[in-house]
Amino acid sequence: MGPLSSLVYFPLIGMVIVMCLPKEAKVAIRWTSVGASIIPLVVSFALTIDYFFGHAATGLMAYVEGPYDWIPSLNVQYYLGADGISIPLLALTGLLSTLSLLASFNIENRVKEYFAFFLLLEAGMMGVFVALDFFLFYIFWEVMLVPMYFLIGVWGGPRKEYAAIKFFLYTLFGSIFMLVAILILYFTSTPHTLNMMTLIQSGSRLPYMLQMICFIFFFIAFAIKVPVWPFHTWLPDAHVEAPTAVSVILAGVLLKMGTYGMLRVSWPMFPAALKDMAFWIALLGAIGIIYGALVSMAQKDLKKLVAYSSVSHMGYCMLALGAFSSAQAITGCMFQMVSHGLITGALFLLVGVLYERAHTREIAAFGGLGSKLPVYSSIMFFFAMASLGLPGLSGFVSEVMIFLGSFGAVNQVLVGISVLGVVLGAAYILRMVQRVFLGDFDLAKWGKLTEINTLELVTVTPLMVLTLWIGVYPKPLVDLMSATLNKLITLMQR
Amino acid sequence: MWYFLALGAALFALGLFGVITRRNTIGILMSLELMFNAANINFVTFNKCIQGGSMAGQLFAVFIVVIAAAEATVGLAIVLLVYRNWRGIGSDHYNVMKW
Amino acid sequence: MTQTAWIIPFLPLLAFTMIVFFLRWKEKVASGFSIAMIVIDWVLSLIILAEALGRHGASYEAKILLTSFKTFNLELGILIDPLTAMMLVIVTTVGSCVQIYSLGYMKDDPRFSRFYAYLSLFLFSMLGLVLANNYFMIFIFWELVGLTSYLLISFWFEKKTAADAGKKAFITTRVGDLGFIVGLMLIAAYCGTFNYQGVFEKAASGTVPVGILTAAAIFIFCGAVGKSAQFPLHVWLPDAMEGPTPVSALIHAATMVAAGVYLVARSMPLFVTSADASMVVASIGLITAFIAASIGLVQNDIKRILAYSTVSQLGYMIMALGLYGYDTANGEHSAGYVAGTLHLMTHACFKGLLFLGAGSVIHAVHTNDIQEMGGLRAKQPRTAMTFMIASLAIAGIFPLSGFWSKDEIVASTAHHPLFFVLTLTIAFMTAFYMWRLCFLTFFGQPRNQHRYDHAHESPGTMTWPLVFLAALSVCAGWVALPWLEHGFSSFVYHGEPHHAEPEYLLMIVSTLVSLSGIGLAWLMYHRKAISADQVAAKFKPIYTLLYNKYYFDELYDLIIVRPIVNLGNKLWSFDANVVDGAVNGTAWLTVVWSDAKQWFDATIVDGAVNGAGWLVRQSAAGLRFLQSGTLQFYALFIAGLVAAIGLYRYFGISYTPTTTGLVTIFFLIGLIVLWYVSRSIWRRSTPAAAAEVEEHSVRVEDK
Amino acid sequence: MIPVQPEVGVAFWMLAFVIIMSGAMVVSLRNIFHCALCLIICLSAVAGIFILLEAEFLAAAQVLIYVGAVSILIIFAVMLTSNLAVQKIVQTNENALVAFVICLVFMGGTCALVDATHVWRYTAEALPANNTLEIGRQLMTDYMLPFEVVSILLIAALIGAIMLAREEKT
Repeated sequence: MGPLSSLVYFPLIGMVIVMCLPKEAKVAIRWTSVGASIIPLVVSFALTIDYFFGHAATGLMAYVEGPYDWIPSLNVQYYLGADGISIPLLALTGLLSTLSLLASFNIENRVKEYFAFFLLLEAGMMGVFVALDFFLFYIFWEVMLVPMYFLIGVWGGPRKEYAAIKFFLYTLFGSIFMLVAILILYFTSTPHTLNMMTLIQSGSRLPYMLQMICFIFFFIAFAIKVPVWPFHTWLPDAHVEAPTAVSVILAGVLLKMGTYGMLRVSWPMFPAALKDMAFWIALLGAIGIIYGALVSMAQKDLKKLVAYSSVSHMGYCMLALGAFSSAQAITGCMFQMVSHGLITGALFLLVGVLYERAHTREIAAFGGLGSKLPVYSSIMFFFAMASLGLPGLSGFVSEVMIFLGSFGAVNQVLVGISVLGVVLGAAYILRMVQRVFLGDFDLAKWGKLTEINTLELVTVTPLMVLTLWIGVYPKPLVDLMSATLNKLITLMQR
Repeated sequence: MWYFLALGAALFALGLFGVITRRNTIGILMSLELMFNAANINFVTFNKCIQGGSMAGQLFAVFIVVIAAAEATVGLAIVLLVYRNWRGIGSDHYNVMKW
Repeated sequence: MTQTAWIIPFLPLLAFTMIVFFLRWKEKVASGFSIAMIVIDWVLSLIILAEALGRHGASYEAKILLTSFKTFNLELGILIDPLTAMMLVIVTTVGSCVQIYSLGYMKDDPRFSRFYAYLSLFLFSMLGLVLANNYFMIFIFWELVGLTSYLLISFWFEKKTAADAGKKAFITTRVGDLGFIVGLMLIAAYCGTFNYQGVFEKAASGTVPVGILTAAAIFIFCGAVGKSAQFPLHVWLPDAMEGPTPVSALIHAATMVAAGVYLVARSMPLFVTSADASMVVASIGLITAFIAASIGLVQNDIKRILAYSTVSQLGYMIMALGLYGYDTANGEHSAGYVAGTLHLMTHACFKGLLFLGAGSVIHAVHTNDIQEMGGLRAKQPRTAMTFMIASLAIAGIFPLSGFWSKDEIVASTAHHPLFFVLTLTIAFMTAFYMWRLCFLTFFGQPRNQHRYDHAHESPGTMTWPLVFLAALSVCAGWVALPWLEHGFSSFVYHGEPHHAEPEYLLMIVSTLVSLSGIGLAWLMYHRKAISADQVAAKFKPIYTLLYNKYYFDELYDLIIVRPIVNLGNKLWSFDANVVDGAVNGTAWLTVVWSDAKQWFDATIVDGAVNGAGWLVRQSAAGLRFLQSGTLQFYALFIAGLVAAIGLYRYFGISYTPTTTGLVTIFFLIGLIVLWYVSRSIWRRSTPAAAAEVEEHSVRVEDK
Repeated sequence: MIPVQPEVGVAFWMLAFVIIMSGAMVVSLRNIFHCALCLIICLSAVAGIFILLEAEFLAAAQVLIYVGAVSILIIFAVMLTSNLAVQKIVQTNENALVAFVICLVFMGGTCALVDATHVWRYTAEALPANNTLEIGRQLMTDYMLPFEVVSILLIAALIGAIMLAREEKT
């Protein structure tokens, strides 16, 4: 079993073990799952380091497993590989999974099922980032839906069923388009193949109309996942209803799969269609940025605010993807994916911490927490600043890269308008900070609030360190990805 | 040889009749033993008369005896269990598998 | 020392880190450490200044690569030229004074250590900003400065006004930064580098279209407008006075707001390529200076007066720089650059002093309202003395520092009549409102006896920095004495060395203007020869307008803040109703559609299926009795079949259609017979079971 | 070729009579205990038939296993379910008539089948005199595997029986 397979299978093994444990053994279940997710975490970080020193200069696919024949009659293969764009996301997935599992220790209801589903989810996420065969890719893509559905639907908030169904159906709706596109590709290729690498090479030879159709189909599937405006409405519902750890995964990893899919699949595969659609994609991105920020400003629920800020932040990614010809913009997009994963993940964790103590997320219900919970407030402030793009933290690096890069590559007015998002971002974040942490403290109401505990500190500290590191010294991450991205950009500009 | 085979057939028919008709489960088991024995008679007869040199017939009979013993053991254990659970071993007591 | 100048920003950063992580609970150690760091910085800055003087204007640059793209490098680096050296000294000087001063001022604050941590973080950002060698880096520190400013303004965050002011400051400056980012994007797109030298060379080379350069310069100036509180983004600065007074002195008088001026001065090579951009800069500066000065005439909050004064003086500097750019672009000679930078330096000294003095007063009387003060000269001699020195300086009285810089500014407007007149008017207003403040605070009778009685001179930690700054306020301008051969002008001058000629006429005019302003204030507020109330009543509309700060806040609230918040709310309901409504509508349609299908299914399709099922069930109703569950019945059945087959074979019936049919019929008949037999057996053997059979049949039909 | 034919003499007819009669009693007697006794008789007689057929080892095994073990087991079972042992109910059920006909047909059919078959490949050789030895030899060589399988089966049956019949711990 190669390292990439191990990323997928260790969580699965963990899941099996968890399922075999008696359901009363909550402690054992929790630590087993954490153990099962630490292995992929370690492996993914080791791979990151190894890739950085061994392969980053070439940017080629590394750790390739296969292609082994799997279903020979359909020419389906077992084919895994990772390059500069999947490696950071694998590491992010590994990290966030472990942290989320740690953050799930307060789950008391149906512990066994919860952790089993969580590990299955992790396996699916890892799988999506390493699959190089469309069949595998699609399977992993769908595999994630099921545990997600249950995680939201069983352990969620008051409207969990609605949110879960909405999430499930919406995403499934997108996947159908993807399936159709995959089938089109399969039947138009000679010999019929589902190998992504081959199809990327041959995709540009398809007739223009077919390219366009496939591109749009893929785009719908991925855009729903990102989510791109106007496909975003499942996101706030799912986020608000999902338990904290699931929100973290949802924001931290699942959203990235949409943009990852675009970068990995549809962008390099259909250059002709991409060229014609670039403006519209950037436009959707710009709308997302402004729209998400404005709507965030109107939110009364902390989690919903963070959720809509995700819409805004993923809008930056889309803007950058619209400016595909600029290496800087695409690098910024990758940065934004990673940093949004870290920052928003942390914000959800922190909101969860507060919710657990106060049992409400109403912004208006709080005030002046800064004096009662100095450590918590400082950490929250840190991530709030990261979220609004403060220099020295990762959000700034990605935003600047995206703006600088896309300015020369798409409509400049569009980029200029998008920059407004920076101010609006500051506005809604500061508004939130002010209402929750500054001002008068209601001693009678919140006198019993307790400070963030050690476990929770442990979960957010790695995110703080990484956010700061990427913000202060982004060069390693750029070096890790740049060769791969340059190859992809060459493909996109065919 | 014919007579021996006929004896086996008769004994088998008796056993079959018993299996079909006995109300008592132990009785059914006993009838089964009869059928086994009928088969054994046939085997041994063939062993004597047909294509000699091999002891296959008798060996099969040995195995059948062993299997019959095993079957009787398990069967009787089941009977006891049934008896304990239903307080009776009439074979039409446990028609739970109908329809 | 110049080679290791990068260490300067890191000393305050070290202080910040140490305080946050280790010294949080040791207030004395924390403040001591922080002060030690900034004083070391101050010494280093002086050394660097000396070295820069020794190099006669040559600059030093060092950089490391941060990250690189195909076309583009992002780098970190330091650039030390005279401007930088001067700024370093200003920042560290005022920084040291403020930190020492805060020992007394913040003495009993529960978050004392945190205050020093923030101050250190601010100084780190500010020094980084000053030392930066490229636009990207300056932008980074620019934002960090904004953050720390936010933190410090909201330092007393329990106060809603303070929290609001912090937010307002951050967001307003961010609006300016928006332009800055666009400017950066233009620079990146057209110059391909962020390095100052690179950009300036590119701009000077003429390969970049002038329109683009104009746009880039104006957009960068937007950043300065935000940070330096220029019109129309000046509204945050007066509100920022909600922060602790040392913060006001450090950030909102001497350093951070000067960053905008610094940025314009730093980018001067860009502005000189575009007369239009420079004119915009100059006009904005003039408008700001005028508006702020006129508002300052009627305010009653001591810190707000100083804040408007700051805005006004910053407008002066910006205007001078803009005029320099304009004149130079038109090939004319101008003193604006020297004027702007010199005023930056002198203003930092006396405005820092004014704020600290105001802080000392506030510390004593616990109010900001000058109408409640009066006669404090007796209680606070040292404070009053230094405050008046600063007031004289800002009014531009010979030979204090303000005189020299203001004189240069007036000189730089010489070619522009409108600017000249308004500048003098502003100088008059400045002198008036500053001395109005002085007279109301320190002279006359106490207007609030209770507060007066409790007033006292501030402790030494607070007054000694005042004295130090007062000395600077007197002397700082002398570096630019026009009779010096190699004075300030030739040191800082952008481009070739320059020697300013003394212009005695201008000096006399500007001094007279200032003196008349002071005189008017004396008449109105000391001698009471002219009643201030009567004047106010006479010019009621103007007074109201000025008193309400031209209604800028209300205007912005009306045309920007509220529409945006409303738009947010509207979009949210749009999101929930229309976008999400579309999604849910689709789901609803699907449900309706599936309901229709369900009806069709249930009545027609399922009807057919059920019909078939009904037939089968009816025919099977009897046959199911064959499944009696009794083992023996099965055995019988099997045996019977075997026997039947045996008979069948025995009689050797051959397969013909007829026989097959016959046999089938026999088979069926046999089955039916069996059925009746078994059924009757059932009935007979177990009456209960028979009842059950009936019941079961009924149940099946019910379904 | 003179095919080997077992001797059908008085012994055979006596044994056959005993077998048929006792077999009939096994399936028809009302007292299950008596049935068990008849079964012993029947099985002993079958052992006699084996001797006639020169299968001495098998006869011995028949006596030991069937008569000695299985029958005793059955009697034990009868005793353990003892309330039935003394009952005098009709031991056959409603199928009896049909079953009788069918069994007759079955027997007749089988006999007819045997009679009508002319393809037996008769042997001319007599069984070896010491055929018990031969059984032993073949059991340990050619039939090793079935032998082992059967042993395992026996053990399994043994354990299974114990498991099944064990008293539930309450």
